[in-house]
Amino acid sequence: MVLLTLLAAVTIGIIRARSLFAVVVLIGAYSFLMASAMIVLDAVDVAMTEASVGAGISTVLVLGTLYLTKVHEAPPRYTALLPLFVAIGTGAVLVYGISGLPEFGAAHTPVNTHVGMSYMDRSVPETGIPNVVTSVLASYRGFDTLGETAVIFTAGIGVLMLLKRFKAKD
Amino acid sequence: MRLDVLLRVASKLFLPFILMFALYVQFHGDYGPGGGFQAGVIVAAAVVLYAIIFGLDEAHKVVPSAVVEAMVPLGVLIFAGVGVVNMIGGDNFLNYTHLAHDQIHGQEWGVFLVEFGVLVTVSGTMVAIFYAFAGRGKA
Amino acid sequence: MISQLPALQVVIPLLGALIVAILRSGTIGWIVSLAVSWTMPVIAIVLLGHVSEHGPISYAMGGWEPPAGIEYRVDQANAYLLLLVSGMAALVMTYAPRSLASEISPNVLGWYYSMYLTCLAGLLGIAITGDAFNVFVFMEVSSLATYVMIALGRDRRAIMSAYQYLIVGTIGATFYVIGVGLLFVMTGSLNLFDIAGRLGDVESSRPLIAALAFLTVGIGLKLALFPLHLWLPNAYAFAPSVATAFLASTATKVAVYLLLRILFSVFGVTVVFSEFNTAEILLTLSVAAMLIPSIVAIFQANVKRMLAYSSVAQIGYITLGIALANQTGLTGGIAHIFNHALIKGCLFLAIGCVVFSSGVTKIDNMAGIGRRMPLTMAAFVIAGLGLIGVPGTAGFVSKWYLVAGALEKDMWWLAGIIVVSSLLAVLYIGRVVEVAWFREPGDSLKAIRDVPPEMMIVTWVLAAATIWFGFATDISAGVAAEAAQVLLAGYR
Amino acid sequence: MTLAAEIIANYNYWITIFLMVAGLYIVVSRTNLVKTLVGLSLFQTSVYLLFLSPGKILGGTPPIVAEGFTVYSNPLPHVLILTAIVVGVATLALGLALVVRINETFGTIEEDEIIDRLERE
Repeated sequence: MVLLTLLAAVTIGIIRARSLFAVVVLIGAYSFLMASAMIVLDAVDVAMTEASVGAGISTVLVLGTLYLTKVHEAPPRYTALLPLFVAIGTGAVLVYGISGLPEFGAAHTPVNTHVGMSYMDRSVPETGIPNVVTSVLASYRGFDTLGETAVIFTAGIGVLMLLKRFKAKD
Repeated sequence: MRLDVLLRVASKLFLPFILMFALYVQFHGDYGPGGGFQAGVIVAAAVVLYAIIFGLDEAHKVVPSAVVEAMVPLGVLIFAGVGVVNMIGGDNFLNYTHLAHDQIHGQEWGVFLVEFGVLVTVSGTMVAIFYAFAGRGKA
Repeated sequence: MISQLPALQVVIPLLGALIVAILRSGTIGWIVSLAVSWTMPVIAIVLLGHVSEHGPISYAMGGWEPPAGIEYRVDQANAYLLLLVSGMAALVMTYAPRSLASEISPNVLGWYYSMYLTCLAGLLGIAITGDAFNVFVFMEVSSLATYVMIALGRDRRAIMSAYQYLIVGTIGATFYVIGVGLLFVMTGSLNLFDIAGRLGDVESSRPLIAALAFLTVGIGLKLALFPLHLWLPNAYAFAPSVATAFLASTATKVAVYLLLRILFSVFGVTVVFSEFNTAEILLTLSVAAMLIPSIVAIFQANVKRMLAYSSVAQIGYITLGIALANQTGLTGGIAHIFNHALIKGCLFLAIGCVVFSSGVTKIDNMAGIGRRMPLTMAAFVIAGLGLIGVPGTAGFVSKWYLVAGALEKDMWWLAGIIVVSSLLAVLYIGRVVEVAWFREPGDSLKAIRDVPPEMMIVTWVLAAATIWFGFATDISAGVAAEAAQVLLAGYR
Repeated sequence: MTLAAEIIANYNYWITIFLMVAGLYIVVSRTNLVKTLVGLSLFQTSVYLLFLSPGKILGGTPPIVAEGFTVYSNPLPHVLILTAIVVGVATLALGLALVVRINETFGTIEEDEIIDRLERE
């Protein structure tokens, strides 16, 4: 709970910070807090990825971009009501929807009684892999992972197409 | 850049361990947290560290950008290729059952190859993106 | 072999994209892409034939039976869409090489073909899959490829519109994921068919309503549902001609299909349209979409922007069919997906020819171009008539069904709005026709090149199809009716 | 249940909602292109909590089968979120590449200024 409160505090910091360097530092903090929260939620694989992606790759990328562009954010010229309206509207729908969700931590909910949990019993006899996250990732839902790899491929080629400098002779 | 001998020596010492850790994360993914993606990020981090300490040109000599750019599609190709091999065997796409003599070993081989594909694409892409961003600043 | 076709439909373009990305040559890239993109409609035709004879196909990815594994599920509705998307992709690819070579740097041309195939694989993947989360993954595959394709337009505003599209598209995708997440929490499943079956047992309806809202808004952003369309005109206006023609005739159509699938198959007609006022909201938005962007289109200076606004208006017709939610109306909506893809594809390709020959995109600079490029602009006129909905063209057929569907519900005023919107189309298409045919050519257009044969042939194939499907209604409208029937029946 | 108790029991969800709304607010209100992307990735990250929270079972352990444990948390959301994180960072990388190009083309990363510049032409 402390973690989550800190997360919220960091988010407010990100909204208010005008220096983009400060934002980068806060993103790193945010990611590590998020990763810690994920460990509490038993998602160790996800936490590891979030820490390396959020605090590692994202930070490097944003820093690289700032190096190539500039670091200060100009204040917005007008205080728009529309963004606030959009955000509050979305929040209202979320509150409405989420308030009907099953209680946190319960074991008898639909999520925890249907497909998800069936993997726990199936993984070792069917694939021989004790880390169920790996077996679901690479086998049961392997096609999603292929799609995910295709996304990385697309982003990689896309960045190259946009940023790679070609030699003049080409 | 002459003053940072300490950095150079230290990073040379560290690099093998970083790569070892990446391999551990890669192969131990069946039993503990980790897998191709995380390992790929660590490998890329090692290359990025090398490039930061020794300079971009030096890094290009060790890991040429042509290799990196080929790795980007190659990993996905390994992944999809495993699926296609299953199809030729008469199974559905990505059904690893008949990669080895029984189902468990088939699955283990399938997962191993697929994770390797992920490793190749992820590390290739991360380094390629880093090169692209870094190369942009020079001119 | 036939049992493997659903997977091949997506895997072949993906493999093609990878091979092209490794080889990186523009020429080889085009050859591979051409071979791949012509294989796709063949597979789609076989699938469609199989499905309409034997009923839905279910294909278990990795051999894991759903809902544990990811399922590919083909029925009339998405087989029809697969055929449309792959067919358009094949035609545009045939048209592409010289047009692309004139707009894209040779350094990245090979990669551009790779992105095209990746985008195609993503779109086909969305259309064919039966798994809610798999939809998201392939949505991102196609979207990222789309952003890249748009960003490489020659105009420097292209890159800005790609950025805006990236922001909006990602918000849309995230909304979609939130919706899927809520559904997942309440039903415990990600398989669309399974979710539909388990929705009845859900204890609290509030997360479901929120899920419906998030899914609709998320997909609405992707399909440029009025007033969520603001990204579309710039993106279409500044992308390379080939990308515009391809995206205009496929990307939004796949998003529409996804909305149909979620509303009808998963939630079911009764839930969506009797328990909530979805119909009223969708109807209002559709009517607004048919009128307001049409008026905006009339005042555009850039012809591609004008056609893009017209696309937003035409999407209004399709969502109108959804909102009517009866057999006739929905048939009209689905037939309009098909017809609009043909017509808009033809219009954008014709403009692509103009850009290729003269580099002109401003309507005022097109004076007299009809006399210099009579065949191209004749195709433009035919497709324009189709867009207006003149009897004897494909556009008439789908509008006819929509009017009939509206009358079935005693909404005679809707028929009036369809007519008014068509009259607005007369104005904006007429403006181009007037400038192109009835003004003296300026000096700059004196020495323009001819369009290569492959570009001309593809444009004319689509123009001919616009007329052909105006008469051969049993093909387009017939299959659309079957698809509408399948969708209205739902998964339950 | 009183409101306070309700909030404490489902604290995760409330924070999730707050993070989502905050992320979305940054995206739609800011005109600095980098800040917008940062907001976008916050928005995506908050969705992860929405998936992960319901999969947690109090007293459960991470979903790695081992002797001595019988209650595990749900593995499926973890897999989905792994995919989502990767998709998120891919989008971020592409978005930042676009920002770099925009800066080279227009000389600024403020959306207002770019629109001004385009209108002046």
